This record gives sequence, C-alpha cells and structure tokens, in this order.
Amino acid sequence: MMKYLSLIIILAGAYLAVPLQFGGNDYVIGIVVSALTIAGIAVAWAMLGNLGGMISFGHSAFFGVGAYGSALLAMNAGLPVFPSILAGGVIAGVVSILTMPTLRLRGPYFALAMLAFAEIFRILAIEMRWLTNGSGGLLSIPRLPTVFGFDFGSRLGGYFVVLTLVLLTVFVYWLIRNRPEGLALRAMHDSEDATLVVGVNATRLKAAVLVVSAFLTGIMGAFNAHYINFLEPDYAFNGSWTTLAIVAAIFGGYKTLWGPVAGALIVYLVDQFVFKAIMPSGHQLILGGLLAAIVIFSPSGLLPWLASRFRKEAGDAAHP
Amino acid sequence: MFDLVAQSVFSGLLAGAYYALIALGLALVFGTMRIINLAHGELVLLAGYIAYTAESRFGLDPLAALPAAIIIVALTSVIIYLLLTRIRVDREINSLILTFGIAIMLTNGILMIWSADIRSTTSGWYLDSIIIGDTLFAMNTEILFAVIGVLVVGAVWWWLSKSWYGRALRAVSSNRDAAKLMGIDPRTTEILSFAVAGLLASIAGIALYSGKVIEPSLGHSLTIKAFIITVLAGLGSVPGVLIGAVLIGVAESLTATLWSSALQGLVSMLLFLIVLLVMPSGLFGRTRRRG
Amino acid sequence: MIARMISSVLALTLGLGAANADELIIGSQIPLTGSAARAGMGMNEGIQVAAKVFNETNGKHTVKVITIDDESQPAKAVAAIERLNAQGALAFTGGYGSNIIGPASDAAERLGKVYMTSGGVATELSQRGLKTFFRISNATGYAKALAGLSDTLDLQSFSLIYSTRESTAEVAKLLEEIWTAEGKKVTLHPFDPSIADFKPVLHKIKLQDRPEAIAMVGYENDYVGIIRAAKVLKPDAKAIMGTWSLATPKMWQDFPDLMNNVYGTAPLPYPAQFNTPEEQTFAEAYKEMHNKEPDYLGIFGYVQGLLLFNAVAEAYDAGTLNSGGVQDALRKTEHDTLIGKVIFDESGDNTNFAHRMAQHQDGAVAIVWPKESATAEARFPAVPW
Amino acid sequence: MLLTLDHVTVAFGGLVAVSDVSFSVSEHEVLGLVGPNGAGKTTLFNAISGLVRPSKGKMTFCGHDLTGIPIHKRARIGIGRAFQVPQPMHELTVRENLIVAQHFGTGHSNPGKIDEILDLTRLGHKANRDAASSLALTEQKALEVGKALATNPRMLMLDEVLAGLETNGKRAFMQTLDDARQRFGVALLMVEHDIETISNTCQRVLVLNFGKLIADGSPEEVFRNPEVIRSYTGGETA
Repeated sequence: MMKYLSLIIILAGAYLAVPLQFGGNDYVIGIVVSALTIAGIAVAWAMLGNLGGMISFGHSAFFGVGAYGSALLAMNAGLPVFPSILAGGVIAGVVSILTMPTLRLRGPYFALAMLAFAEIFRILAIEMRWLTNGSGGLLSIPRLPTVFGFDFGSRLGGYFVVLTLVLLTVFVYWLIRNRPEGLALRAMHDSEDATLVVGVNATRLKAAVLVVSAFLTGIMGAFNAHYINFLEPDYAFNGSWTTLAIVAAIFGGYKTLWGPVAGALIVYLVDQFVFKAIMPSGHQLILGGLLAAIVIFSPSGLLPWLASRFRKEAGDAAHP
Repeated sequence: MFDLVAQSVFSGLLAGAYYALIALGLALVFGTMRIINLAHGELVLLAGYIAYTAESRFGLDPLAALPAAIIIVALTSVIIYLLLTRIRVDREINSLILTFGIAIMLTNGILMIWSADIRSTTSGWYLDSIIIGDTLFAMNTEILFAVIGVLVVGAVWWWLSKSWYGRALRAVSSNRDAAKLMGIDPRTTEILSFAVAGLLASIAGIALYSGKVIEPSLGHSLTIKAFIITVLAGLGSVPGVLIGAVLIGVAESLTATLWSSALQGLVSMLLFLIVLLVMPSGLFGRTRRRG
Repeated sequence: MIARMISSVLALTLGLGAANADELIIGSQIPLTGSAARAGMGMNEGIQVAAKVFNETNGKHTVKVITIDDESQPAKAVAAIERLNAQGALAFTGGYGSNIIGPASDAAERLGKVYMTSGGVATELSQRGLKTFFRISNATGYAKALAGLSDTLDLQSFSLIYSTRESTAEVAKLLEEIWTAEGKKVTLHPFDPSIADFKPVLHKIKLQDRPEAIAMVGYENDYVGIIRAAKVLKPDAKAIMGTWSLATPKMWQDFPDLMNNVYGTAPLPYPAQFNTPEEQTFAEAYKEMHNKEPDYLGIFGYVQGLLLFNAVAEAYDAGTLNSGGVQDALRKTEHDTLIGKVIFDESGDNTNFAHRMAQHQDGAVAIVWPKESATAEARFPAVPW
Repeated sequence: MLLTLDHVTVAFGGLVAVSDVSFSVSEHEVLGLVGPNGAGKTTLFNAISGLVRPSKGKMTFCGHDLTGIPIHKRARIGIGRAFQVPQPMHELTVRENLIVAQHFGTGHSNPGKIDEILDLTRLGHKANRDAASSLALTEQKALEVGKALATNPRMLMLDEVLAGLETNGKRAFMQTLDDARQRFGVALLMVEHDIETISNTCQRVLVLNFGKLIADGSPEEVFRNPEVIRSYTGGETA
C-alpha cells in the first residue's frame, strides 16, 4: 500500500509539481530532460546488466542507431516524429541481432565486444555518407510535433515525452523481471547450472533481453535526436552515453528497479546544479570523487543504502 | 608496392611494441586481480606530463624523468589499490566505478595543472629518423621504446612465472586463502602488483611523450586501447599482450597503407571481434572446463 | 532539509544578478573542458579582452560577460544558452565546433537573441534560415585561402590529408572541389582523429602520389604527427600547408624543429605589426590580461566579442533590443575589424571572410598571401625537412 | 523403459571418467547408484542431465535420443536433477525458485502444484524468503528436490542429497522423497554413500568403480558381491 502511495506521489510530482514549479525555466527543464535521457539508457542498460548478467560497454551503439534511424526516417521518408521514434527503437532492436554472437562471451570479453560494435557503428556512420551525410552530420532534424495544441517541441513538451518514455521503460523492466523469464534471468548468472537443469534456455533469454534493452536504448537515442535536432557520428555514438548510464545505474543501485533512474537524476542534476555552481569548470573533479566515495561507502548503490537506513531488514534491500 | 607494405608492417610492429607497453600494466592488474583499472590510461598520461615538466622546466631528457614519474605514478597506483580494497561487495563491477571516478579526477586534475595545450618532446634525438636498409624508416624513439617494450614484456613474464614474488602473486590470484596458509600476505603482493603496474605505466608514459602528442583528454582512449589488447591477449597472458598489441598495430598500419587511414579503427575492432568470436577467451586465455 | 537544499540550489543556479541600468549582459557559452577545451580557452581569452577594451573605450556603456562552460557537449551548450538567458543575457557569443554551435544557436533563435561565433565553419550552419545567427568565419574562407596560395605558387598536384571530424572534412571537401575544378590533381587521405602514427599515410604520399604539395586539415596534434612522419620519410614535395592552429607563434615555440617553412592560415603576422590604433589597443590589452602574444583564436574571439558588444549597445540606445535591433545593427553596415572588413549577409555569414596565408619563417609568422597584406616573400620551394 | 544407457563413455582429454556403462531405469523404479569417491557417479549424472557430453555410447529417455537434446530441454522431457551441493537460484525467493523451475520445466504455470510442492518439502513457511541466505542446509536440500519436482519429472536424479544430514534429518528427508514418489509417480535414481539407506530404500543398486559398472542387482545381491566389497575396502577412504 505504502509502495503504491509513494509511486503516486512521485508520479504526481513528476507530472504536475515539476512543470508547475519550473515550467517557465527552460534551463532547468532542459537539464532535467538530459538527466532523464541518461536515466532511460541507464534502466535499459541495467536490464541487461542485472537480468542478463552482462555488463555492456557499448550501449552507445544502440543509442546512436536509434537516433540515426529515427532522424533519417523523419527527414527522408517523411515519417511523423512519434512513429519514427518508435521505428528508431525497432531498428536498434533489429541491429542488436548483429551483436548476438557476443552473447557467448563472458564478463569483460562481452563488455569490450560491445564497445567494439559501438566503435564500428560510429565509423560506419562517418563512412556511409550517402545515408548519414558522414561526419557533417544531420542538422535541423524535425522537432517533436504539436499535438492538440500542445507543443511537444518545447522544453516542457520534451520533458513530458522523455518522462513518459523513462516511466514506460521502467514499467517494461518491471513486467519482465516479475515474469518467470525475468526471475530465471536474474538467477542465471549466479546459478547457471541450477537454471539449466530446470529447463531454462539461457542463450535465448539473454538474446531476448538484449533485444529489449537495445530497443529501449534506441528509443532514448531517437527521442534525443528530435529533441536536440542534430546528430553527428561522434555525438550519436559517443562513449559517454554508455559510461554516464553505467555510472548512473551502479550509483543508484543497478539491481533495483528505480536505482538507475535515481542515480541518473542525482548524478546529473547534482553535477550540473551544485558542483558546477561551486566550480564552473572542472566540476567533474568533484563528480569523480563522489563516484569513488559512493562505491566505498555504499557498494550496492544509493537506493539500497537509503533503503537499509530506513528499514531494519538489510536482507530486503536487494528487493525493494 | 613492396616497399609500401614492408614499411607498413615495420611501422605496425613498432606501434605494436609501443601498444604492448601501454597495455602491460593494465593486463598485469587485470590478470592477477580481475580488476579493470579504468584509470590506467590516465596514469600513463600522468607520467607523460611529468616527463613534460621535467623537460620544459628543468631541461631534463624525457627518460631522465623516469624515476620521478615512477615514484608519483606508482604511488597513485597504490593509492588506487588501497581504495579498491575498501570495496566490500560486488568488487568486480564496483571497481569499475571507483576507477572510473578516479580517472575523471585525474583527467580534470591534469587539465587544471597543465592546461589543455598539446605537449610533446622537443628533444631532437628522439625524433630523428633512422633508416634501415634504405627502405625502412622510423624515429629513434620508436625503435628505442619498441626494444624496451619487448624487454619489459619479457621481464614481466619472467617475474610472474619465475620469481618468488611473481609466484606468490599468482598463488594469491588463484586462491587467496590457500596463499595465506602458505605464508603469503595477499595485501603485500597485491600492493606490489599495483606498484609494478604504475612502473609500467610510467615507462609507457615516457614513450608516449617522446613519440606522440599528449593532451589531457587522451587518457580515456589509452585505457580503451590497453583494455582491448589485454582482452585480445586473454586474461593474464603476458606474451599474449605483446602478440595482441602487434596484431592490432600491424592491422592498423596495413589498413592505412592498403585502404584508408580513416578505417583503421574499423579494421582493428573487426579483428578484435573476430578473434574473440573464434577464441572466446582471447588468444592465450585459459578456457573453463566442466567435469 | 530537502526543501532547504533545493532552494539553495536554485539560489545558486538561478540567482539573477541585479544588473546596472547601463550594464549590458552578454552570455558566453564556451567549452572550457572536454574535447574542445583548447580552442575554447583561446576564444575565451579574446572575448575577455574585447570586454575590457569595450568597457575602457565606450564611455557610455559597460558589458558584463557571463561565461558558462559547455563541456564540449551539445545538450550542455543548449542548457548554457538557456541559463544565460535566465540570467539576463541580451545576446550570446562563444561556441566551438559546428556540432555544438548548431543546437546552441537554434536555442538562441527560439529565444529571439543573437548568437555570434567564429568557431563553427560548417556550410550548413548558415543554411538553416536562422535570423539571429552570425559568424565571422566559415569553411569557404579557409578553403579559398589555401587554394589562393596554391595558385600563386602554381602548384598542380596535392595530397590532402584530413581528419574525418566534421569541420575538417568540410574544409577538405571544399578544397577538393576547388582544386578539381581548376583541373589540378588531388589525392584524398582521410584519417580517424584517434590515430597517431602517420608514417603509412606519408609513405603512400611519398611513393604513390608524389604531389607538389601536401595539404593538411586537422588540429595541432595532427599537424605535429603528420610533419614528424614527413620529417622521417622526407617526401619530395615543394610545400606543406594547413589550416587553423598551424601558423601560430605557439606552434613555433612548442615545435620549432617541425614548423619552419610550413604554411597555414593566420589573421595576423608575428611578431605582430599592430599598425592601427585598434590593433595596438588590442595587443596591449591582450598582453596585459594574458601575459602572452595573441593567437588566432584570441583574435577571432576578440572580433566576434567586440562586434556583438557594439551592436548590442547600438540597439540598446535605439531601444530596439527586443525588436531585432541587434541583428539589424550587425547586418546594416560593414565593420572594420582586426581580420579585415566584416559584412554579414541575410544568413549571418561573413561574406567578406577570406583568410590570409602565413608561413613559419625562422620564428616569425610571415603573411605571404594575399599579396596586398603580405609581410614577406614566400619561401618556395621549401619544407621543414 | 524410462532411461536406457547403452555403452556410454565419458572422457576428459585422456582421463576416462565413465567407461562403457550400460543400464536402464524403468518407470516408478527406485534405483541406487553407489561407488567409492571418484568412481564417476557425478560425471554419469552430468552426462544424463547434459552438463557433459559422452564421448561414446547412446542414451535414450522415453524414446528420445538424448544425444542431440541440449540440457535445458532435458527437463521438458522429464529428467529432474538435484545437485549434491544445493544450488538454489540466488537472488530469488523460495517460491520464485519453484515458479522458474515450473515455468521452464513444464512450459506452463500451475500455482496449485507449487503450493503442493511447498507443502511436501515443508518449505511453506519460508516461501517468500530469500533462497540463498535464509535456508538451513536441510531446507536447501529440500528446495533442491522441490525445484526438480516442479519441472514435472518422470525421473528424479538425486546426487547425495542425504550427505551432511544427521539421522533425524535423513529420516525426514527420505519421507519427503517417498511422499513425492507416491504423489507424483516419479522414478528415483539416487547416488548415496550411506549403504544402509540404499538397502532400505532402493529396489535395485548399481555399483560403479573406476568408471566401470561392476554390479547391477538387488541390494542383497549387490552388497554380497565380492568385487563390490573389494572396491569399497580397497579404494574407499571416506
């Protein structure tokens, strides 16, 4: 009951209080949109990391593919923006099939193989000039449209869209992790034999979760392309899309549902609003220190730490 | 055409030996402790900047900066280790965040201390050309550090497989508790391995400064390069590092010669992927067996 | 507790400085960290000098430049523009890299305020139909300068080495078009920004292309790598030339053994001959503030800053700040500046922009093209090796 | 016949762990597999459940040739397995362990049966607790059996599930197994050290030594076999 109540409060705050308080301030809303974009990737990443037990260093590949896919569909095929965002996610999901051979790799081998894919896609985006305009990139990508008189292309409109996308991503994650498939995935990396002998087809589940994670990451990339209205290979496939998401997910607690979202919001907003105010350039120095500190003082991430402070049962912390 | 390819392979070999120098410290820590030090590239870069300060402020030769670089970088490396030991849960993944945080701090620290300007050696000797058999061209520094690279790989391999400390380190890496029973203090050996990784990073940093151009944002790409080579080599294989590095070096250089330099990254990444998909544990990695 | 934290955060970030009636607030969005930090810092120095000079000479108005680091990231550049707007900025300047300038100037357009830059050369930037976008430099100007010098030196074949980054690829493409149209032979050698060993490329140039001249479009680290490789391989070329960040006193100072006889674009010679009073004021102020010789980034920063400050002051006096007065002031006349006449067209491009070409000559940076501004004869054929 | 092994050999490199073993298990049978340490019992189990691949020979289960069937599909055709060292699925609760086993082992959900298994294995009161951290050893072993039961097996392979339990625990556990057999009609194939238990429970006993099958028959018969006695006195250390 408490759980639903707090969820309702959070939703009301996100959809009502934030716009009422900051709606007129494009700057604040803009930063929050950026933070939510990272949050969306972080959730998608954590889905693969937590459910699949696979740490990917290459999610920027899916972000970039989704971004380019959607932008090109909207610009060249004249697809309306919202359907093309969805299509961008689908393209990223389809492209993730190419990366499936890496599923048989373990740990760092998998992580780096994904990074290699991201790098390959970046170079392909530079080289395939006929499609992507090469390193010149795409300028003036169509904005989010006006629907029923509400301009989604405004900062506030972008905020509602990205907020909804992030919440949907969390919802998909929640659905999957509570299905037997999700349970099996969570169990798989620590108890592989145990899952195999009860009939779990590990490879197929991992492949499925990879596709879903890529799809959701691609959606975030597609949204960002129409929000920022511009793309170039170095930007779309930038490694920082991955690293920021990983940092956010682990910071917040990548094994929890809301940890990645909380992590992204806190890391990004605190960095931009507080550290940057204290130290206009070089504030990332403080961010680096904060990351190091959280790992040392709260190794399971921020949310589990908060949860264990509020609850007596430490054993519950892994399943809020 | 033959001249072109010969020079290309030669350049690739030299580049490979230099890459091996950069990767070795990361490979050592990764191989013995399963810790990926994402700040490794920044340590290499730090050594490069120390060489710059030694040269520009005190007129020292870049190699003469090595002792100072070793002290500072090895100390930083040991501090990273001490912080890592404070991680209690999920060490493999949390060490990523910790070292990434440290990498950010080092990058920004370097930017503040040395500014964003590019730096490289001005000592003429390093950059003078050396011509072998009228057809193969290189800079002195490349030959020098290729030789050093091969020697250092040999030395580290010897150290790990033959010396007492090396054996102790391997004992700790395969079974900490058993090693304790044998009278080995895991902490000491692990500190030592981080210190040695720092030393290796220092040598790599001097090689970097005396042959290439350094700037504060370079660290990240050095880490990635080192990491790729380490994984290509296979966990914990020291000779594998040299071979993996040479493979990448030659592939890059042949791509530039036969195709286009813009595709170097594409080819080396494809090569990396193909090797991994054929040999999932890297070139010289131990495979897991059940039974 | 949380409420207090939020309010203090807001105070830090949104706190609007109470501005003087006649103090004009200008927002500067500049990369001070990240990949474009080097260029950003140079441009920032020039803008700061422009503010100092303006405040000391205008008499009537003063400007206050608020600078925000965009961390070389597009989203943060957009956020910087919006925050500067919230802090009362009347117009914006700064920006480095077309990828960042694109979205940032879009944001400025939406706010209806002028965005003035010198850091983005992509042709498309001025083809977006923005009313408030202005830049004093563009890719064409750089390409024309290299092509102009090549004509004067009567060079017929080129090896063009360029980084696959957006602005470098753009300039390289224009150069290729110009040279091909003139019936000259051009071989392209694109390279990935991450590579450090140029020997394979230079070896190909030496054995296969055998060009009369080697042209480079890249950044400092690329030039250093290319020229070092060329010194090792010694291709038989008559000239080596490049674009920005090359013919600068700083490059000579840092890499004296690489630079002699190299051509590059430059707004001013070195040692600078500051002839006009304006040039002298600039040089003195620059030295006083930064304790070094001005470089091209500083000069551009200064010019873009001063142009903008003057236009804002003019619109303020006319009371047309909110009705497009700033862009009108910028468009309506020619401006005499350190980099020559600046004339803005409808798209905000400086139609008069043509770079000069300079050559490193034993520590001096001599302007060698065009003839009318030359300070010395070009040494030709001559290369650093 | 439920399970038939026909001249099965498992080798790792040069080491032959199971050598030319043939036997079969019929429906509802309770069959013991004994032998000294290192005789190849666990390897044989691994081969049947698919964790290792035999180098020679043929295995069939309910008419399916097991050779081409990957591990995860063996649960579907009715092979259930409990490990010697309990392997609860970490991070999941007891009930979730059973849900996963049922979903993947049978392809459909049946909450009623989960409750039945929880009841049978006396884990009902801990159904929503963390499987890895909150169970005692006996309970972990019960869960191990419960998971296997949840996959609806026709044959349950039990690898030294009694090891480490004291007498009362053993008795209770045997009771559980017996209930399971009654209620779900499964055949049991169990590796056990405790000859007394085997004698009391099993209808038939197989003896492995150095990878070879040296005896196959009723408990009385087998434990009187001189070769079996020799293998235990000569090779047994534990």
